[in-house]
Amino acid sequence: MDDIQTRLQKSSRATRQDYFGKVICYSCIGLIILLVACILYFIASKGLATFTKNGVNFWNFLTQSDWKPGDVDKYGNPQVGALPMIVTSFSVTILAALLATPFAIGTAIFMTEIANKRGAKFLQPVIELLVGIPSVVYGFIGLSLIVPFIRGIFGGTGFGILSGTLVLFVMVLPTITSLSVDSLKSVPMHYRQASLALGATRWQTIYKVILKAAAPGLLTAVIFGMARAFGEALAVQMVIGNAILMPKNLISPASTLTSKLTTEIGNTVMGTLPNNALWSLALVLLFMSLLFNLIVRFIGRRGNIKNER
Amino acid sequence: MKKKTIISSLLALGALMAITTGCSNSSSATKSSSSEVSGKITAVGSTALQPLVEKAAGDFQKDNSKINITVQGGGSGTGLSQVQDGSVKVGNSDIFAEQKDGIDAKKLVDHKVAVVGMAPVVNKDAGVKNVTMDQLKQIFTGKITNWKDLGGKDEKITVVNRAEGSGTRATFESAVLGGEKAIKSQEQDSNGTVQKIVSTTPGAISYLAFSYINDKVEALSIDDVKATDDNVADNKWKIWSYEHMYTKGDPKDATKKFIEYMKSDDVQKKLVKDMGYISTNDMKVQKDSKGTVSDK
Amino acid sequence: MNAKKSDKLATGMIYGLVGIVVSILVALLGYILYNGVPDINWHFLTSEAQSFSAGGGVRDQLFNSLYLLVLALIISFPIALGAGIYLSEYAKDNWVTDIIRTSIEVLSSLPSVVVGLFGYLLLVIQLNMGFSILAGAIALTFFNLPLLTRNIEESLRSVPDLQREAGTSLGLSGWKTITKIILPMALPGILTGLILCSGRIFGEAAALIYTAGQSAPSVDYGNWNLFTETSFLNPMRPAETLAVHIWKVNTESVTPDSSAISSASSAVLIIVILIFNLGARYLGNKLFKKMTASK
Amino acid sequence: MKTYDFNQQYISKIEQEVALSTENVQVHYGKSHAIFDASLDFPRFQITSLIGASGSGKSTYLRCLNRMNDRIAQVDGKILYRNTDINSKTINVYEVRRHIGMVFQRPNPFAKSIRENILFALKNNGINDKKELQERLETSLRDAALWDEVKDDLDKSALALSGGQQQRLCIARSIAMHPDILLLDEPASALDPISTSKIEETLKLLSKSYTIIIVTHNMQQASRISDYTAFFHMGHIIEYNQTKNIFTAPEIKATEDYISGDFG
Repeated sequence: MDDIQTRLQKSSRATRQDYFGKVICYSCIGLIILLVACILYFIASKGLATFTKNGVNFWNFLTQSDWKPGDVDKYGNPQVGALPMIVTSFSVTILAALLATPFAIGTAIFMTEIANKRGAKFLQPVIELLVGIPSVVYGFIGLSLIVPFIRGIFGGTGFGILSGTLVLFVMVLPTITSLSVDSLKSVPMHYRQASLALGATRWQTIYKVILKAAAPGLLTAVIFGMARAFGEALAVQMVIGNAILMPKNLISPASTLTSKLTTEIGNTVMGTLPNNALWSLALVLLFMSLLFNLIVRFIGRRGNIKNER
Repeated sequence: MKKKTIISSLLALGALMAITTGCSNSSSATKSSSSEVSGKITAVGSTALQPLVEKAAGDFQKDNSKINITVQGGGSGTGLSQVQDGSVKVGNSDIFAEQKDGIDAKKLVDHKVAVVGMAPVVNKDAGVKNVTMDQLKQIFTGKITNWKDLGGKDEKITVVNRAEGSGTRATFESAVLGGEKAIKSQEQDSNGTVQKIVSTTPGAISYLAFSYINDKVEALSIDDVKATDDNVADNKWKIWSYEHMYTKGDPKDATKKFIEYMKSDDVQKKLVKDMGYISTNDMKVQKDSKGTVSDK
Repeated sequence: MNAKKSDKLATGMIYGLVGIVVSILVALLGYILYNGVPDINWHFLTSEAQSFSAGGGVRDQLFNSLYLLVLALIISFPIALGAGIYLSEYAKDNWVTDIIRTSIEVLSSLPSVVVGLFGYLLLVIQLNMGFSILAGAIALTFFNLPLLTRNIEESLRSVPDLQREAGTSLGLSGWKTITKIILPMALPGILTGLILCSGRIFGEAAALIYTAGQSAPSVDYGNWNLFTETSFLNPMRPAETLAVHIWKVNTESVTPDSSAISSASSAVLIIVILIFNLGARYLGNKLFKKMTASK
Repeated sequence: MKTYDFNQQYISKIEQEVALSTENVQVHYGKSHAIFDASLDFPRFQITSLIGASGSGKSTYLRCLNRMNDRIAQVDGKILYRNTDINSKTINVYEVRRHIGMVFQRPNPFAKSIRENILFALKNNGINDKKELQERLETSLRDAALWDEVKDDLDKSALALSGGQQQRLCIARSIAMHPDILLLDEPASALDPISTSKIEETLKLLSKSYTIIIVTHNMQQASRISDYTAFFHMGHIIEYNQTKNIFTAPEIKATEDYISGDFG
C-alpha cells in the first residue's frame, strides 16, 4: 500500500476537528434541551398540582370565569376559572400581532428594498433601541398617554384590551421588524435581478418574489413577536386594568394570564392552591404558545409546498 | 450516532454541574472567617417594607462590618414561604403569618418593626372628601356606583383594588368590608402604580399606605376622622397593620443583633418616621392576627 | 389596475406605513429623552441611590447593568453559537429537529416572571448561589438563548452553500469551514441578534427581581479582587440593575423625586443602549472587514 | 419526439493508465433515482468531459467522485482511486477531497484576501513553512494564469476580482493543494467568452500534470479541450469514447442527435 492509500483510510486532523466540532455543537443543543426540559418539568409539575393535588376540575379551570383560588364557592369547590384571562391573552396577542405585522413588514421592505443605505442605517439602530426600553417604561408611557387617549375617544376608564394592544403593538414592532429585515436580506440578490429583468415592477418583484421567498422567515418573525406579546407582563398589567372579568368589549378592564401571574405570585405561598393555580396559568401560557407555534408552522409548511410546485 | 448524542448530553450535564459546584464553592468560601459576631443575613419579602430594612441594614453594617445583609423584595408570600423553608434568615411580611394559608405560624417568630396606616384615596375631581365607613364598604362591594350618591360629581366610580392576597388588601378588607366580598374590579399590586392610576383616572378610588399619599390624590376621611399617624396610634383610624419580620425560631447571632437594631430607638425614632411609617413604640393599642384590637 | 399604478400605490402605502412607524419611534424616544435628559447630571451618574430622600443617583445600577450584560453574554453567546451551528449545519430535516426548534421557540414565549421564579428556585435556593449577578446572568441566559440561537442559525443559513462547498472541496473539515469561512460571513447578522439581546438584557426587570435581586449594596470600585464581598467585580453579590431600579422607583419608592429619577434613569438607559448599539456595530464592521479583508 | 433505447450503451475501454474509475454507481435523492449503473474509467493526465442536457445527471455524477454528495444524496457502488474504494464509509473524506479537488459552476472565493484564499486550506493542513507557502502561492497562481494580474494585490479582497479572475483563483486554490485529480463543474458557464478561453487555455496546460474531469454543456468546449467524452442522458451514461470519435462518429443515435443539436 502506498502512502496515499493508508492516509485515505486513517483519520486525520480534519476528522478530529470535525468530531470536536460535533461534540461541542451537540453539547450546546443538549444543554438547551436539558434546560427546556427542566423548565417544562418544573412548570408542569407545579401547574398540574392544581388538578392532581388540589382536586380542581380541569374543565372548570378552562371554562369558568370566577377566579378566587383562596375562597370556595357555595358547593365547597375552589374557584379557579381561568377563562377570562385565556380569552384576554389570546385577544391582545392576536390583535397586537395583526396590527404590528403590516407596519413591521412594510418597514422591513422599506429598509431592504426601497430606502437608500443611509435611510436603512438610520432606522436600524433606532428600532433596535426600542427593544431595550424596559417594559415598565412602556407601561408608564401607556398609562400616561394611551389610557387617557382611549378614554377620551371611547369613554369608559381607558383601561382594557385596546390599550394593552396598543402598548404591545409598539413593543413587538421592533422584534418583528428586525427579524423580518434579516429574513428579507437573506433572499438571494439574483431573485430580484431575475424578476426585474423579466420586466416586473418593483412592487411585483417584492410581492411575488421576495415576500414569497422570505415567507418562512417572516412567519418566524411574527411568531417571535407574538411570543414577546404573550410573555409580556409588566407593561400590559398597567394598562389593561387587571380585572378578572370576561372582556365585554375592547375597552372594558380585563386581565391577561401574565399580568395575573406577575401581580399575585409574590403574595402566595409555595405549595398552596393559590400558588399552584398561578402556575397552572403559566402552563396554559405554555400550551397556548405551543399551539400558536404549531399553527404558524403548519401554515408555513403549506406555503412552502405551494411554492415548490 | 446514538452514542454521540449520549456522550454530548452527558457532557452538557457535566458542564452544568461544573458551573453550579463552582458557584456554591465560591459562595461558601466567602461565608466563614471571623471571630466576633459575623454572618450573612438574607431578608426577603414585602416590597413595601424593603426600603426601610434596606436602609437600616446599610446603617447597621457601618458598625458591624463582619455582618453582611442582603435585602430583597418578592412579596410577603415569598418571604413567608422562604423563611419557613429555612432558605432565608428573615421573611418580611405586611401580613400576619397566621393569615396566610400554607404557613405554619407556630414555627415562626414575629418581630413587629413598624406600623403602617392606610387610607382610601380618590381622584381629585370626584368631589368627595369624607365618607362613612358604611359608604366605603358599599363602594367596594359595588352597591354605590356613582359619586353623586355621596354628594360628589356625577361620575361613575372606578374601583381599583389591590392584588388578591396582598397584605394591604387583607388589612383594608378586614377593617372595612367586615367579611363581605369586594366586587370584581381592577387590581394593582404596588403603591406607586395605584397612586398613578388614581391620580389620572377620573372617578377612581383605591387605598394607599400613608407614605404614598401626596397632593396628586385626595385622601378621604372616614366618619370625619382624618388619616393621620396620631389617629392610628389610638385606633381612631381603623385601617392599619404591622410590618413584620419573621424568623424561623428565635433569631440567633447576627440575625438577633440585626432584629434588635431594627427595634432600637435609632431605627424606630428616626428611620421609621422618615419612611412614613409609625413606630411600634408610639402605638397605644395592639392588634392580633384576628384583627382584635386591645389596649397595650 | 395596471402594474405601474399598483407599483406606485404600493410604494406609497409602504412609505405611509414607514412614516407612521418612524413618527411613533421618534415620539416615543423624544418623550423619554425630553422628560429625562434635563435631570441627568454628573451627580446623578456618579452617586449612590437613596432609599427615601431626594438626590439619589444611579452609579451602582448603571455599572451593574453593564456588568450583568457582559456576564450574560459570556455565558449565553457560546451556547447559542453552538446550538445555532447545530441547527443550521448538522440538524437533519426530521421530527427530532422539529421538536428541538419548537421547544426553543416555546422557551422564548415564557413570561419573564416565570423564568425569574424558575431561576430563583433553581439557582438562588437549590444551588445556593444567593441573590447574585451570576444567578441573574444565568436567568437571562435562559431567555436569551432562543432568540440568539434562532438568529445565529438564520445568519449562518443566509451564507450561500457555495461557500460551504468551497471549504469542503478543499478537504477542510466541516468544523473549520463553519468557524473560519461561514461564521465570518455571517457576522453582521449575528451582530444584529447580539445587539437585540443586549437590549433585552438592559431592559429586563421581572426575571432579575428574583435572581440578581433588587438591592444594590455599596461596592468598592477600587477592589479588583473578584472573591471579596465588596469587590465591584464579585459575581456573587446581589445587584440591582437600572431597569429594576426604574421598576422599583416607579412601584414602591417613597423618594420625593421618584418620577424625576425614573425618567432620568430611562433616558440614561436609552443613551447607554444607543452607545452600546453603535459601538458594537462599529466594532463588528471593523472585525468583519478585517476577517474578510475587504477594504 | 423520437424514441431512444437508453439501455443501449457504448463504453470504450481505456488503454492508458487509469486515475479513477467507478463501478455501478447509483445515486438516489430520497425516492428518486438520479444515476443508474454508472461505470467509467478516467485516464490519467487527460481531460475527460461529461456532456448531456440539463438534468441528465452529469453534475450529480461528478460530485460523487469526491464525495460532495454525502449530505444530500445516497450514493451506492464503487469509486476506485488508487485501488481503494473511496465510496466506503470508513474512508477519510477530507483526505479524498485533498487528492480530488473541485471547482464549481459559480466562482466561490472566500471572503478573504487573495493570498488567504490560496493559503487558508494549506495552513489548515499543517503546512506552516513560510517559504513553501510563498512558493505554492506563486506557482498555483501562475499555473492558473492569474499571477501577472494579481501579484501586486495579493492582500486585496478576492471579491474585488472579476468573475473570470475569481474562477481562475478558485482553480489556483484547488491546485495549490497539489491534488491528483481536478473536477470542474461547468467552470466557464457563468463567464464571458474571453474569460472562458482563458480558462480553457489554463486547463490545457494543467492537463500535463493533472487528471481533469469537466462537466460542460458547451459542446464546442468539450470538443476543443477534452481527450475523452462521456454522454449522459436521464441518469444513464449512453456513450463514452475518445472525444474525436464521439464528435465525428458516434456509435449511438441519441449521442449523434444531441451533438448535432437535433435532440428531444
